[in-house]
Amino acid sequence: MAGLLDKLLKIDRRWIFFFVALSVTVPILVPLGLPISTTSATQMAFDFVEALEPGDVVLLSFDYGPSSAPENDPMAEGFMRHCLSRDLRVVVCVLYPLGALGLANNVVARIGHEFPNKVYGTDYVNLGYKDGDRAVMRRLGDSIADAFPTDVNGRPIADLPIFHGVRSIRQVKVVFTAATGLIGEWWITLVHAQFGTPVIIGPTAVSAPKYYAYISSGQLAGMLGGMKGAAEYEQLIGKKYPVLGNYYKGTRLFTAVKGMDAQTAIHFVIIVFILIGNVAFFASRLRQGRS
Amino acid sequence: MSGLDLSFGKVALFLCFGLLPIAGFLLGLRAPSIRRQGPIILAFLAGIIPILSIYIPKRFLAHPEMGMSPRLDQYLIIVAGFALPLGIVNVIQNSSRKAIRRETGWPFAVVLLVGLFVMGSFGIYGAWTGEGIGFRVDGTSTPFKWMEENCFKPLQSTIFALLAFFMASAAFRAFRARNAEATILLVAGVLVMMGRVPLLEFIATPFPPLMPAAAAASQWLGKLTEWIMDVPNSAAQSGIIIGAALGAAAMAIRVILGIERSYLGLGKGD
Amino acid sequence: MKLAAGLSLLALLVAAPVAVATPTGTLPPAPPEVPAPLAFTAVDRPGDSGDAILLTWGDPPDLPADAVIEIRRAQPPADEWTDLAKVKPGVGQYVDTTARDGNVYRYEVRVRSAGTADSTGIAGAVGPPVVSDPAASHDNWFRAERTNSFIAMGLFTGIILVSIQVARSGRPLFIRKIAGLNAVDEAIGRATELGRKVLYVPGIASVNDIQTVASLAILGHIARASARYGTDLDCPNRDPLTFVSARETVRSAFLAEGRPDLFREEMVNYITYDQFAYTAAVSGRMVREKPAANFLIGHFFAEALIMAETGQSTGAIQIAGTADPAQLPFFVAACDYTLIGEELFAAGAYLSREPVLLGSIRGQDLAKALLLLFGIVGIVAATFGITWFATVLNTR
Amino acid sequence: MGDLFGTWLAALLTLAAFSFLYKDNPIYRFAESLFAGVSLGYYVGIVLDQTLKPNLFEPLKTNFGLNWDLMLAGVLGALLYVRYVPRIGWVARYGLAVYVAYYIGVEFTQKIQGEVMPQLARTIRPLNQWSLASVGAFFASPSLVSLLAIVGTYSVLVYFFFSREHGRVMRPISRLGIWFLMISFGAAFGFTVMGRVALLIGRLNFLILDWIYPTLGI
Repeated sequence: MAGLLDKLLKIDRRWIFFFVALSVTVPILVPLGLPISTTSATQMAFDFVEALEPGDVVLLSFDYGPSSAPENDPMAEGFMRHCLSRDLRVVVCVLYPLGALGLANNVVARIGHEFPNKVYGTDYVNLGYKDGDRAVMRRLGDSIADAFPTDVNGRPIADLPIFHGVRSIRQVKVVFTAATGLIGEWWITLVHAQFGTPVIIGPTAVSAPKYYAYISSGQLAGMLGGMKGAAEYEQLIGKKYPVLGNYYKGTRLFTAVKGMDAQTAIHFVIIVFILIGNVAFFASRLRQGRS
Repeated sequence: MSGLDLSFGKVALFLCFGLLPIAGFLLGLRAPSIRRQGPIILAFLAGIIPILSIYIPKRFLAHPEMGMSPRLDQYLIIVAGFALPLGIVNVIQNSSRKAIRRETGWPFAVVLLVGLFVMGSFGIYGAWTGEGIGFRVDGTSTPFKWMEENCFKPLQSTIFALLAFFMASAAFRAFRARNAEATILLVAGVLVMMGRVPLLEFIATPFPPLMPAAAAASQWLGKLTEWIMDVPNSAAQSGIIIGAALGAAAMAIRVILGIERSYLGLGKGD
Repeated sequence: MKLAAGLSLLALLVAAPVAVATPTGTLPPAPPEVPAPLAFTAVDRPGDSGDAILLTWGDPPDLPADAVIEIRRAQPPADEWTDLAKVKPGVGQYVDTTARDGNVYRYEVRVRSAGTADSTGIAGAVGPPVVSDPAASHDNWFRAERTNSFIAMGLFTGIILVSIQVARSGRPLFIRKIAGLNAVDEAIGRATELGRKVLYVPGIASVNDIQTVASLAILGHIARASARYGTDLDCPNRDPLTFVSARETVRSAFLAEGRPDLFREEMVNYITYDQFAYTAAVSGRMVREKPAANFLIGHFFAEALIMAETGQSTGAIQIAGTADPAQLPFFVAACDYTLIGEELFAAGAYLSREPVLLGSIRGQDLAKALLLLFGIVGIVAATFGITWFATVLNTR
Repeated sequence: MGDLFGTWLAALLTLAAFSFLYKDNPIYRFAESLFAGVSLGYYVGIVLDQTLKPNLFEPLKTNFGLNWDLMLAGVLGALLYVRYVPRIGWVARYGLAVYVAYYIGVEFTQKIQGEVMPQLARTIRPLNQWSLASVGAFFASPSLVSLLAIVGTYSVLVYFFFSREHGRVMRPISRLGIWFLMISFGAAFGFTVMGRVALLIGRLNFLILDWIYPTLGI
C-alpha cells in the first residue's frame, strides 16, 4: 500500500491537470442540475432589493476583471435584471482598471436588449470607467456629475433624465459592488461609513470570508459570496419573476446555476486529492518513525 | 485673466500644489536638502486635507464648489490616471533595448511592443475621434473593444484559470496536516467545501434510494458551514481587520508627518 | 365616507349663516378644521458647509389622514411667500438646500388637508400658518456627529507619536521573536552556500499600499544581508512606483553596507503592470533560474497561489508575508514560514530595529490594549443593560 | 461575439495560455508577451478616453475660466514621468508625494472610522441571554454565539501583540487566537477552491459552447 501511495505522490503534475479538466468538462457537456440551498447573506441581499420602490436609484459598480468574470458576471447581470424587473433606475459605473470596462459594456448591452421597454438614459445608464477609485468615491459623496461628467460614450450626464432628483450618492438607495480585491471593501469603509449609502457586495469566493465580519457588524446590507452566491440569487429572482425564471432555464449562455454542477464535481476531486496527499504523508511519516 | 474663477479652493490649491513645488524646484537646484523637504511638505498637505475635510465642514475646506478638499479629490482622479500607465516608459525602454540588442528572447520583446502600440493606438484613436473604446452607437465594436474582447480578455482569464490546476496540484502535494495549525486549517477547509456544494447529492446520483438521506445530510452540512462562517470565521476576520487597520493607520500617520519616507526612495538617513 | 362628508357639508351650510351672523356670538368659535404644526423652528443646519437651513416641527395630534404639511419661504423685507415643499406627516423636518449664505429667510409652515372642508365649505382646508423667526445659513467649524471618531483618531495619533518619540529618545524597546524572521538570514545563508540567487517579490500593489511599504523595509534588510554575503538578488516588480522605491531601497542598502560595487541596476527590474502577465513571468523565472530562496512579502491577490505552489515545486525555501486574509491560507499551507497579517508590519520593525517602526508597533499594541479594555468594560456594562459603550462607537 | 474570426483568435489564445500546463514553451511566452503589451496599451486607452478626456481636456476646452486649475492636476500627473529624465529626476518626487500621501490620508479615515470602530462595536454584546431548555437550545442561545465572537476576536488581537513576550497568561490566549485564525484560513481555503475553479469553468464553457459547438454546427 505504501509503495502505491509513494508512486501516486510522484506522478507527473500533468496527470492531475488532465483529471481536473475532465471533471470540469463532463458536467458542462452533461448538466446534472443539482439542488442549490440558499444562505442568509444572499437572502438579505434579495430582500433588500425587494423592499425598494419603483423609481428608486441604485448604483451597480463593476470592480472586477475578466480574471473573475465567471463569478462576478452572473451577480452583476442578476442584480441588474432584478432591479429592472422592479422598475428601479440602474446607474452603472466601473472603478477597476483591469478590463472591467469591457465587461460592463457587455452586460449593459445584453441586459438592455432583454428589457426593450427600458430606455437608456432614463431607466439605466453606463457611466464607464474612471481612475482614482477612492478619489471618485469621495466625489460621489458631493456630486455624481463631478466624478463622471459624461457617460461611457462621452455624453454629458447633466441632461440625462435618470439623474432627475439625484445629485450625489446620498440619494442612491443601495450600491451593489461586484468586486475582487479591495475596491469592494472601500465602498463599505468609505462610502457607507461616511455617506450612509447601504452597500450589497458581490465578492469573489476568495474574498467572501472577510465580509462575514462586515455582515455581523451591520455594515453590509447583503452579500452574494462567489459563484454559489450568484447561483442562489439567480434562483431567488428566477422564482419571484417568471420572465427571469424562463430566461435562466432557456439560455445557452453561461449562468452560475449551471456552473455549480462542475463546482460540485471538482470539489469532490480536490477533497479526494487532499485526503490521498495526507494519507500518503502520514504513511511515509509512520515508516520514517519505524525505520 | 479676468474670466478665471478665483474661488478660494482653487487659488489655495494653486498656492500649495503649484507655487510650492516650483519654489522647491528652483531652490532645490542649488540646495539638495530642499529636494527632500519640499516633497515631504507637499505630502503633509495632500494627506491632511482629506482627513480634515471629514471633520471640518468649513466652506474654505469642504464646500463642494468652493472648498479645497473636493477640488483636491478632482485633481487626484487625474493624477491617478497619469499614474496607471507609468510602467509603459520603463517597459518600452527594456523591451526596445532587448529587441535592438537581440538579447535572448528578443522576439517576445517585439511581440510585447507590437501589442502595446496596436492597443495603445486603438485607444488614442477612439479618444481622438470621439468614437470611444466600447460599442459604437450602432452597437458595433470599436477596434479597441474588438481587441479587448478577443485578445486581452481571453488571455487574462485563461492565465487566471490556470489557478484551478495549480490549486488541484497544490491540494495534492502541498496541503499537508504538518502540524496542529495546518490540521485545523485543512479540517475546516474540507468541511466548508462539503457544505458549500451539494456534494452528497452528487455522490448519491448513481444510487437513487440514498438520495433522501444524502439530501438531509447535505442540509445539515450546509448549516454547519454557515455556522463556521458566521461565528468562528467572522470573529477571527474581525480581529484581523482591527489589527491590520491599526497598523495601516499608524503607517499613514508616519507617511503624512514625513517620518516614513521610503516610498520617496529616501533612506532613513537622508 | 362620502355620505358622511356630504351630510357634514349640508349641516355646515345650514349652520354657516348663523356662525357668520354672530361672529362673537355665544357659540365658542368652531375649532380650526385643521390644526397647526407645533414647535416650528428654522435654524442653520449644523455641521455642514453652509447653504442649508433645517426646519423642524411637531405633527399636531389630531391630523386628518390626508394632511400634507406645506412649507413656504419669504425673504424679508419682501413679504411675498414662495412655495418650497410639501412634506407628508411623520417626517417632522425638512432641509432647504436652496438657501444661500448671507441671505435672511423667514419660513411658514401650515397643514393642508384636501379632504376636510374649510370654513367656506370648499374642500381643501388650510390650517393657520406658523411663521418662524428669521434664519440665515452659514458654514460650521465642526461636524458634531463625528465627535467620536475625531476623538478616536486624535487619541490614536497621540499614542503613536508619543511612542515614536519615546523610541527615538534611545530607550531600548522590546519586540518579541517572530518565527518567520529568524529564517530570513538562514535562507540567505543557504542561497549563498548553493551559489544561487534570492528572489524577492514585493507584492503587486503600488507604493501607496501599506503592506508594500512594510515589504520595502524588509527588502532593505535582505538587500543589506545579500550585500554582506555577496549573494545575487533578483526583485521583479509589477507596479512602477514600487519598482522605483524598491530600486532606491536596494541601492541605499548596498551603499549602507559599503558595497555599492556589488549593486547592479537589473537586480530590481520591472516586468509589466498586468497581474497575470507578471505572475506568469515570475513563475517562469522561478522554474528556469531556480532561486534558492523565494520571498513573497507584500500585498498579494490571486497570484499568490501560483507563485507559492510553483516555488514550492522547485524546492526553494519560501518565506511569505501578507496581511490579506484571502491569500494567507495558501502561504500557510505551501510555504515554510508565513508572516501572518500584522506580523508583516512588525517584521519591518524587528529587522530594521528602526526606532520609528519599533515606536509605532508599541503604540499599536497600546491602542489594542485600550480597545480590549474598552470592549470588556462595554460587554460587562451591556450585560447589565448599559448600551452606551456600543452606541458611542456608531459612526456616520 | 458573432464574428467568427474574433472567436477563433480568442480560442487560439486561450489554448496558447493553457499550454503552460504542459510546459513553459515559446507559444506560451508569445501569449504572455502579447498579453503584457496589450494590457499596457489597454491602460493607455481607458486612461485617455475615460478619465483624461472627460475630466481634464473637455473641461479645459469648454470652460477654461471655471476649470483653469485642472491644469495643475495635469502637471502633477505629468511630474511622475519626469523621473525618467536624467539629472532632474528628483522633481518627480513632488508628484509621487501628492499621489501617495493623498491616498494614505484617505485610508487613514477609512481605517479608524470605517473599520476599527464598527468592528469593536460588533464585539460589545450582552452575555445574559442563555437558554438551558435543552442541549440543542443551549448551543443556539444568543449569548453563546456572542461569547464565541468575543473570545475569537479578542484572542486574535492578543496573538498580534508584539511588544511583550507571551507569558503565562497571554500564551494560552494567543494559542486560542491561532486556532481561530486557522479555522478562518481553512474557511477561506474552502471558499477559494470554488473561486479558482469558477474561472476554469468559465474558460472551458467558452471553448465548448462558444467555439467547438458553433464550429461543429451543434
